Order: sequence, then structure tokens, then C-alpha cells
Amino acid sequence: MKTHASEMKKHPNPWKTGLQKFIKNTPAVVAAVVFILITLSCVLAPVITDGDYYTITKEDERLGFTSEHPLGTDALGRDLLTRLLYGGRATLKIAFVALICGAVAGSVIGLISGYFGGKSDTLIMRLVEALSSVPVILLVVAVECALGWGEGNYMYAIALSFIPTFAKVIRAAVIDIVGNEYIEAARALGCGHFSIICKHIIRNITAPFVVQVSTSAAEALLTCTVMGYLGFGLDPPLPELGNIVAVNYKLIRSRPETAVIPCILIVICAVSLNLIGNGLRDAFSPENRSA
Amino acid sequence: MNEINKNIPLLSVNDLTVEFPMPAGTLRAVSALSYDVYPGEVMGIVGESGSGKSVAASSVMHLLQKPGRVTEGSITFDGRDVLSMTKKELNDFRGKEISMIFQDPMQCLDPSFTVGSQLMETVRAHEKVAKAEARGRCVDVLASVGIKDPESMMKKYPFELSGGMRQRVMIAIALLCRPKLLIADEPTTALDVTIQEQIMLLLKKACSENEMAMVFITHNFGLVADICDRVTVMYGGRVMEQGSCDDIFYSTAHPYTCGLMQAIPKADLLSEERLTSIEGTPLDPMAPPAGCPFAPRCNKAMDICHRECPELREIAKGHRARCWLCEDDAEVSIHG
Amino acid sequence: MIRYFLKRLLLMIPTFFAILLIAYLMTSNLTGTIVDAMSAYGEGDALDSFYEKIDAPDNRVTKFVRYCYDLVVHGEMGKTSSATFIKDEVAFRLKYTAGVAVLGFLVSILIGIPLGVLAAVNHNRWPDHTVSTFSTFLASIPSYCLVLVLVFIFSLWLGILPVSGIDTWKGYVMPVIVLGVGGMSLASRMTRSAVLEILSKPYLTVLRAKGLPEWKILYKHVLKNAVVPLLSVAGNIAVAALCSTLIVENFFSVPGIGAYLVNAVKGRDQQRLLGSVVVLALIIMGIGFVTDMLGVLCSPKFRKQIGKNGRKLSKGADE
Amino acid sequence: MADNELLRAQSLQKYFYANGKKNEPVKAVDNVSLSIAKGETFGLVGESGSGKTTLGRLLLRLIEPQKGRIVYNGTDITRADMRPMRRKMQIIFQNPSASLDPAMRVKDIIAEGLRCGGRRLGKKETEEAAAELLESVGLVADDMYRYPGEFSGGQQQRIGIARARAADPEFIVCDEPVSALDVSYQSQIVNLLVDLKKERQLTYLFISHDLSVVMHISDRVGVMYMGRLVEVGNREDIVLRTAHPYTAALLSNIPIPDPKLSRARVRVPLDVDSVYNENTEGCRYFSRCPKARPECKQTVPELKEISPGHFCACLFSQN
Repeated sequence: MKTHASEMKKHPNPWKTGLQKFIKNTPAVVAAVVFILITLSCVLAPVITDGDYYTITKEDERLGFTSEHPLGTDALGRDLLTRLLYGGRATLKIAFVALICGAVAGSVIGLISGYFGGKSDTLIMRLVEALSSVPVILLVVAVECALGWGEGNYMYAIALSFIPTFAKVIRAAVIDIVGNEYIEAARALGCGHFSIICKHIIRNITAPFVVQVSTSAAEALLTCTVMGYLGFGLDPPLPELGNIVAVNYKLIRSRPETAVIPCILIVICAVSLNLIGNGLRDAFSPENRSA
Repeated sequence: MNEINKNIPLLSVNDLTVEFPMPAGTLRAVSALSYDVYPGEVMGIVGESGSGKSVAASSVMHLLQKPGRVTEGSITFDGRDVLSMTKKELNDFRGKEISMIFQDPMQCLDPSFTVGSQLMETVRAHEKVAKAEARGRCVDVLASVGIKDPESMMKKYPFELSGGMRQRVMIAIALLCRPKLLIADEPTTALDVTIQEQIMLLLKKACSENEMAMVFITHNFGLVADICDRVTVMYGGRVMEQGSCDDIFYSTAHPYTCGLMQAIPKADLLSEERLTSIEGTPLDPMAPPAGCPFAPRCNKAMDICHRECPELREIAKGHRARCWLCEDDAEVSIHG
Repeated sequence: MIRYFLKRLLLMIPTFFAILLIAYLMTSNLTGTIVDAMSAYGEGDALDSFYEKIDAPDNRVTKFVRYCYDLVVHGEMGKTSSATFIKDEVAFRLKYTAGVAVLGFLVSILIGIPLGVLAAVNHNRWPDHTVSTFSTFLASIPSYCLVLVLVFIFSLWLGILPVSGIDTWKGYVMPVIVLGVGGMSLASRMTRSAVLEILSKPYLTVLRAKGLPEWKILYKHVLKNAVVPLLSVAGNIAVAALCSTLIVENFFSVPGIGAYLVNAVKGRDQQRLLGSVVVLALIIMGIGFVTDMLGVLCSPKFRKQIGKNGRKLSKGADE
Repeated sequence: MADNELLRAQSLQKYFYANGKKNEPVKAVDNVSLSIAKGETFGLVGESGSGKTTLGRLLLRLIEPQKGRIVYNGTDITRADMRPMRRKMQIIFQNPSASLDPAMRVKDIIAEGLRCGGRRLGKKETEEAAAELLESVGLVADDMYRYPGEFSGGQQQRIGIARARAADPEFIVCDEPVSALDVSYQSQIVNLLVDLKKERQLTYLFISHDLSVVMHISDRVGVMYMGRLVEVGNREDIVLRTAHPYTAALLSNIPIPDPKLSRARVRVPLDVDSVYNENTEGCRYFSRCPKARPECKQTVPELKEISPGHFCACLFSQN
């Protein structure tokens, strides 16, 4: 028998074929490159800038793009570029932690109610419907009151808001898988519930899970920035994409570019995340193909 | 077998080629297919899945799914060229001259409309008749397909009917405008044996009463023996053998047809322990073999079979086969 | 049929009180913070008596029960510190929120659904691509960026619309546009996938085989079958419109429930917060109930099976 | 109890209750008793909805029976823990592509079967065993590195058989293994099953709606109608001395691939589309039976032995 590894390479697993399809989708690849650039620049913020986003320059030097402040200064005279990078870092961190927590929690709930079905399924689904009918802002308000103010408590609220979406998607995927006969075959081979879930079900729901994470990423980012804008986010000196725009809103008449630049950055992030999401959905679950 | 009253064929398809341009290459579902159907005659098209039999039929009605398209060949029905019909002509043509019934009755009726309204819209799409008269005709056609209480059936919704009942309604819809040709694409595959028999009886009665020709597509040789006058056996998108029912069953010329016949288990306790099966795996439609498509699986394959694809030659009156074995001397029997 | 509707209504009651209880528990320590906020003004017994009256830990549960009792029996939501009835405040503000939300909902439905149908019908052709990229782009614009752009163009540059405040009809234009844009992209995407799913059904080939013209198949059969999925799309869009109204109100200082909610939180006022939670929960559940009932009425399968024995039906094999 | 009897089921019953107990259940398997001897192929025939698949799942305890006992090789396994028994009883499925996990390589699928057979093997031995198993079902050893998606229907069914064989069972339930395949691959799989039975002294429960396949492959045949066994007997009895009118109707309706014979055949008239009311007392075939008499409606016909080894559940059996 030929060597084990050479055989394995000849038949790539579904993930590789999926990735090959993703590579061919140019808009998605461009979006991925742009998004990775932005994330890298945020992560490397201390290297790019000297990291002082709080020193306030005098009134007269706040005009235009100077060498000292490449993107100019914001309403209170602080350097916009540093604030943007640090703000981006904070928002991206909060958005993705919230998304991943919500995704995992929602998927576990969806998995349990999809696999076991019966009474627990109807009970869980009733709770999920109740949770999905509560507006995000109410969740944020409730969590803020319960856990106290500031330092990103709204992250948990946004995570809560993602639980219903993921619960429904994963539950539908699990019900579809359990309907197949290879689950019955596994039971006939003596596998218990736990090993069936680990071996068969988790492998087969990773594709819908990844697709849903990518499609909800843009929504997570936007919700974080909106909450920041409304003042539920980090306390003022700490920069966040949301409250940068809020602070600069006052200058809309005289120097509109201070508010427009952060907005452009946010829109670029969101568009690229959406395009990546569409690309992954076309690559991994071809049946609900977008344009 | 009802005799063929007119010698000009009602439907004649000659060397039809249908291709599906796919991202991975063009898939040639049907190549150089030709068959004729005479008025009042039942032409059976037999083949396994992937042999192109459904494409052969749906292309007659211009119902090819996307991205399929006819690249060569012509289809003439009653003297008119079907492929060059405009949209308007096609709409009048379908359902009036030719109608079609499909395989899965559970999916074939619109769940949001009553049976009655689906029948009425067919009549009113083709003939300008008053509502009352159209309704009367619908009730009559429902009765003619063996539905006991047509009046109450008109008000029912598809989800209230069993598989067999839905197929009867499908046949009623097809027979409503008294078409000259009915295309039946595996009508009984999704039904039980007992209901299948009822539907076959119904189709035979419909053909003989309305002097209607039929193209009957199936993979079950028993049904072919039961209802067909002439048979076309297809494999890999090509016609392997074509002839009258007796030619195909009693003087089989092509190894594939012969192999299929022997592979069918019979319930009469006569067949021995092991069926003589055709070895090998299905051919890849994207990369058909050079020579005869059946060569890789044929136990009588000679080296010429792998190199070159034989022509469909006439080996007896009305009996044609595509095999090198029948090339040199037509009489050599394949049963050997 | 009526039994099924009543059963659905009864099912909503426990969910409503569950939401109320969670909101109450989450915000119960809020009053403590009110006391801190007020402690700056008064000292000594005034403070203790106030704290005693408002929220001693033991009578928190009894307070909640009394609150529910008042709510259900008299429809009272208690008084604020400034002795104005919360009920009237909430009702007054509801008018504005409802106005903006309904207009935003209509805009997104009336533009989103036709676009979705257009994209689904000519699948993989230019209308499909443009609508999809257009809706992807719209979905990625956060509401406040849109506000920025609109205010910049309409108020500052053209000067035809007021920056904020909705005394005249002009004040409504911008919030509705912001709501409409968000809802439109969601509606077109959901409609597109719903209609695509119907277009893939085999009975459409049967209809073509019957000789029906393409336009008839589309407008008669596809749309009739699309009614039920589109109703659920409309339900989702309505809830989404309401939620985003709460946010958009703060940008344009529309005196609606959303602004009321944010002020209640900033002012640490639990009574106002609970009042708005009650109203929002009722509206959202109402929307869910209505869309569900319309869905049942519109699809013959539900209607027939529900009519006969009034119990929840199982998913038919040939949906 | 006969000496070489491998499996006996006594008055098995399984009712499916749609939404709650109060309304009429679907009687999938209603008081069925049968016994299968070692090394025998027991054919189970019936139309769709006759409960034959449910019976197959009940014997393997993939579904729990409500009443009745299952005795395997002398030990009562109705309530016993099935883990040790899983090795002895395996199942092959109808839909080849749905019976293999698309995300696992064939090697891991077969390894799962080996593990169930209690053979704790290292990586190297598993591959050798998998290669040997694949060759035994007519596939190439290198196929173990491929994914199920890359195989044709017939090949996927062979992998399913290899997996079942990996557990080295004594008894295999074949649930319509060839119904989804074309004729030429059907005969390949039937031949493979017959060879395996001879080579490993296996016992089969062969379930199918296709009477000709069942008659070809099985030694004894049971005919099921609406959850009840109406006739059991060895092959010759069923074909030559048919007792139950339903079996006669089934036999007469099989299409014969020979024009002269099939057109000259006399068909047993069968009122097919009469309304099935399942919960009629007495014989369930009453509404469709050409020879139905009033008495059939009162008493439920028991499975009586009309000749050695030939049982029939009809008050007026033919011979």
C-alpha cells in the first residue's frame, strides 16, 4: 500500500474543495485582504503610532491633515488616526468576542433542541422566540443596569442577541442531519448519544456554523458601533469606533471630514465582512447560492 | 398491438444532441438520438438513471432545465418544427397537442390551489369556453380516470389526496384537451405495485379510447412488455437498440439489453441462485469513453469496441442496434 | 379555528410575564442607584424613609406582584417621581414611535419585496446581481453614518429638511429614510431566497407543461404560494423596524419610546423603564401573533386541518 | 421454540401518536409475531406504509416497542442493554448516499464498524482490515482514503455492507438495500449479499416492496399489510399455494418482462383507492378485498397454520 500521506493528499477533504471554490470568488478574496489589512493595522497600533490618543493639541493647530496628525484631529483636538486604530482594536475585539460567545451558546442550544427534540425542543424554541423578539437596545439596557456601567458590558448583551439566530440555524441543520440514515447506522453500531454528537453531528454542522458566523460578523460590528455611538460603550476618554463618530458629530458643519473618515472605515469593514460572508456561503453551502 | 393507420410519424426526432454547459465542462446528456412515434402507438424509452431518457422526452416539450440546450438535430411534430417555435406558439402547443405526466405525484400539484381550479385553468388556457361547460368537461375527465366522486374532488386540495389519486388527477389534467401525444416520464416509479397496475390500465384505456400516441419512459422492463409497441433502449445518452417490443424481448441484438434482461430477478422461482449481472460502474458523463459507451462493462467487448463507436445499423425490418457484433454478420445471435 | 387562535393567545401570557420578570430583576438594583443619585441632595431620615418606601430587599417580590396586579387590573404603571402617570407619558411617546416605525416598515416592504421578487425571477442575470450587491452594500451602512450623510446633504447643503425635531411632516422624512434603507436590504434578501425556493419546486415544470404562459405562472401561482413565506418576512421586518426606530429616534431627537428608554436609563428610573418594556413586549408579541394568524388563514392546508380539530398540525410531507 | 431459531418476536406492537395521546394513533406495527431460523433469509414484503421498515427497526431496538417480546438466541433482549448485542445485529439502508457520513473518509467509517466489533486495532491494522473488507465487497483498497461523495450509488451501498460486515454480525437487517439502485447494480448487490451469506453463515431479514427481488433471494417470506402479518410461508408456498387474497393480488400485479405472458395475464381486481380507515375492527383488508364477507368485519383474523410452515391470517383462506 502506498504511503498513507500521499494517498490522503490525492483526495482532499471537503474543506479544501470549499476553500478552492472560495479563492475563485474574487470580490470575496479582495474583501478578505482588505479586512485582514485593517485588523493588522489595528493590532499593530502601538507600532504605527506613539499611542497617545488623549493629549489635546491647541486650538489653532487643529486644521487639516498635518504631518504630525496625518488624519487631522477630532473635535477635542486629539489625534484622529491613533484614536481610530485604538478604537478599531477595541470595537473589533468586543464585536468578535460577543459574536463567538453568542454563536457557541446559540449553537449548543440549537444542537440540544435539534438532536433530542420532543418537549425540551418546544420549550427551548419558545424561549428562543421570546429572546428574539426583544430589541437589542433593551438587552443592552438590561445588561448595563444589571452588571453596572462602562467597560464593554454591552458585549454580553450583543452575545445574547445572537443566540436566537444561531439556535435556529444550527437546530435546522441538526434536524436535517439526524434525519439521515448514517446516524441510525451509528446507533446500530453501538455509539451512544455523546459519541454520535461528537463524531458525526459536530463535523457536519461546522459548515453551516462557519457560514452563519461570517454572515453575522458584519451585523455584530455594526451593533457594537451603534451602541458605542449611543453612549452605552466605553467611557469617553477610551476610543471606540462608535463614540469617535459621536464626539465628532458636533463638527459636522465646520470640519465634516472628522466624522466622515471613521464612518468610511466602519462601512469598509462592514462591506468586506458581508462579502466574505457571501463568499463562504457560496463555497460551503451551495444550495442557498447568492448572486 | 393497434395497427399504425398512418405511415407518416406523428413525432419524429432525428439525431438530437442536448448538452449541459457546466463549470467543470460540457455534459452531453443525449447524443444523436432519433426515434419516431406514429399516431396511436406507444414508444417505450428504457434506460438506467443517467442514460438521458428523461432529457430525450423533456426536450420534445422544450422543458429542458437550465442550462441545458439542444445543440443539434430537429424535432418535428405533426409537420411543425418544435425547436423553432416562438413562446406564444409553444404555449398553445403544450398541453393541447402534447401533454406530459411526471414521476413524483407528491410534488406535481400546486398545493395552494384546489384540484378543480387547476383543471379549469388548463381548459381555459387553450379553449375559450364558458365556465359551466369547462367545469362539466373537468368533471367528465375526472370520472374517466376512475375517480369515484368527481364533484367533491374538484373542491379538494392536493394535500388531501394519496399518491395514486394525485397521479390520476395529473393524468386527468393531461387528457383534458385531448392531446395527440402523451409523454409519461416514469409515471409509476413512486407508486406501490397495486396502484401502479391501476395507473397502467388507465393509461392503456386512455391511449386506445382517444387514439392517442404515448412516449413511455421507464427503467422497468416489465412495464415496457406490458404497454409498449416499440422500444428504444438507451445507455450513456446514446440509443443502443431500437425495435418493436417482440424484437427487443425475443430477438435481442445488443449485449446491454440482453444483460439487463437476465439481471432482472423473476418471481417465478425458475431463476437460479445467482443473477447474471453486468459488472462495472456507471460511466462518467463528463468524460464518456472513446468507443462504445458500454464497452468498459461489456463482457463481449472486442478491442474495436474500445476504439470506435459503432453506428446504429438496421439489422432487421424496423430493428436497429449499435454494436460491432452485429456489424459483420447480422444473424449471429447474442444469446450464445 | 377560534380554539386555535385562543390557544395561541393564552400561550403568549406566560412569555409576556417571563420577559417582564427578567426586566424587573435586571433593573431592580437600579433604584439603589437612584438613591445614590439623590443622596447628594438630602441626608438623614428623608433618605432612609424614601429608601424604605421604594425598595427594601424583602418587599421586592411583593412590589413586583403589586406592579403586575396594577398593570393587569387597572392598566396603571405607577407614578414617576414628578407625579405624572407613566401610562400617559408612554402613550404620548408611543404615537411618535409608531408613526416613524410604520412608515419605515412600509418603505422597506414596498421597495424591498418587489426588488426581492425581481432578483429571484431573473436569477443569475443582471437584475439579480445588482439587487444583491446593492442590498449587501446597504446592509453594511450603520444607521448613524446614514444620518450623517442625510443631515449633511438635506439640512446643511440643500437646507430643505430640519436637522431634528418632528413638528412638521418634514421632520419625519429622514428617520423614515434611515429605517427604510436598513429594512429594504433585509426584505429584498429574505424575499429573494423565499421566492427562489418556490421557483425550484417541480410543480412549476408541470404548469409549463400545461401550456400556461410564463407571466400567468408567475403572477398567479408563484405569488399565491409566496404569500405565507412573505408574511413571515413582513413580520420579521416589522420587528426589525421597531427595534431600529428605538435607535434612530435618538439621532433625530424624536420624542419616542426609544429616547424615553434611554432617558429612563440615564435617569435611573425603574418605573419608566418597566413601562416601556411592557409596551414594547406587547407590540412585538402582537406583531408575531398577527403574522402567525394571517399565515394560518392564508394557507389552505393549515386552514382545513386546523378547522377540523383545532390542534397544532404536524408538518405535512408535501409542504 | 425450534432448535436453530435465531430470533423470535412475540406480538410486537408500536403505535405512533401524532401530537399527544388523546387522538387516534397510527398503528405502524400491530401485534406481529415471527421467528427467523439461523442461516435463513427471511423476506418481508409489503406496500409503503405497511410497517415493514418499522418492524425491522424494532427488532434491532433502534425504536422501542410498546408491547411484545424479542428473543435473540434464547436471551430476551426486549428491555436488555443493547450494547453487547449491537455487535451481533447490523443493518443496511435503502438510500446509499444518506447512509454514509459525507464528512468522514471511508477508512474511518469502516473503522467505526471494526470498533463496534470489539476489535481494538492500531492505525496500521485498521487500514489492513479496512482494505481486506473493501476487497471482499468488490472495491479497491485505495478507496478507503476517498470520501463517500466520490462514489456511485452501487459503490456506496457496497461500503455500507463492508461497514456492517466489519462488526462481524450474525444477523443483518437489509432495509430495501436495492430499491434505490438501477437494475444492473441491483443484481450486483443481490449477488454480493448471497455470496456473503454463504461465506459467513449470516441470517438476513430482507425488507422490500419489490416482490420479485424478495422471491428470488429469500427462503421464507412474510407479507405485511397495514401493520399486520397477513401471510408467512416458504417461497414455494407463497408463490404456488397463495392463501391470502392480498398476497394473490400482489403476485398478480408484478409486471412480467415478457410481452406475451404479461398481456395474457389475468389480474386480480383490486379496489385500490377506497378510503383506508385504519382503525376498523376485524380484517384491515376488508375495504379492498374482492372476497370480503360480513364476518370479516367482526373478528380480527389470527395467523393460523394452514399447512406445515405456512401461516395465513384470513377467515376464508383460498386453499
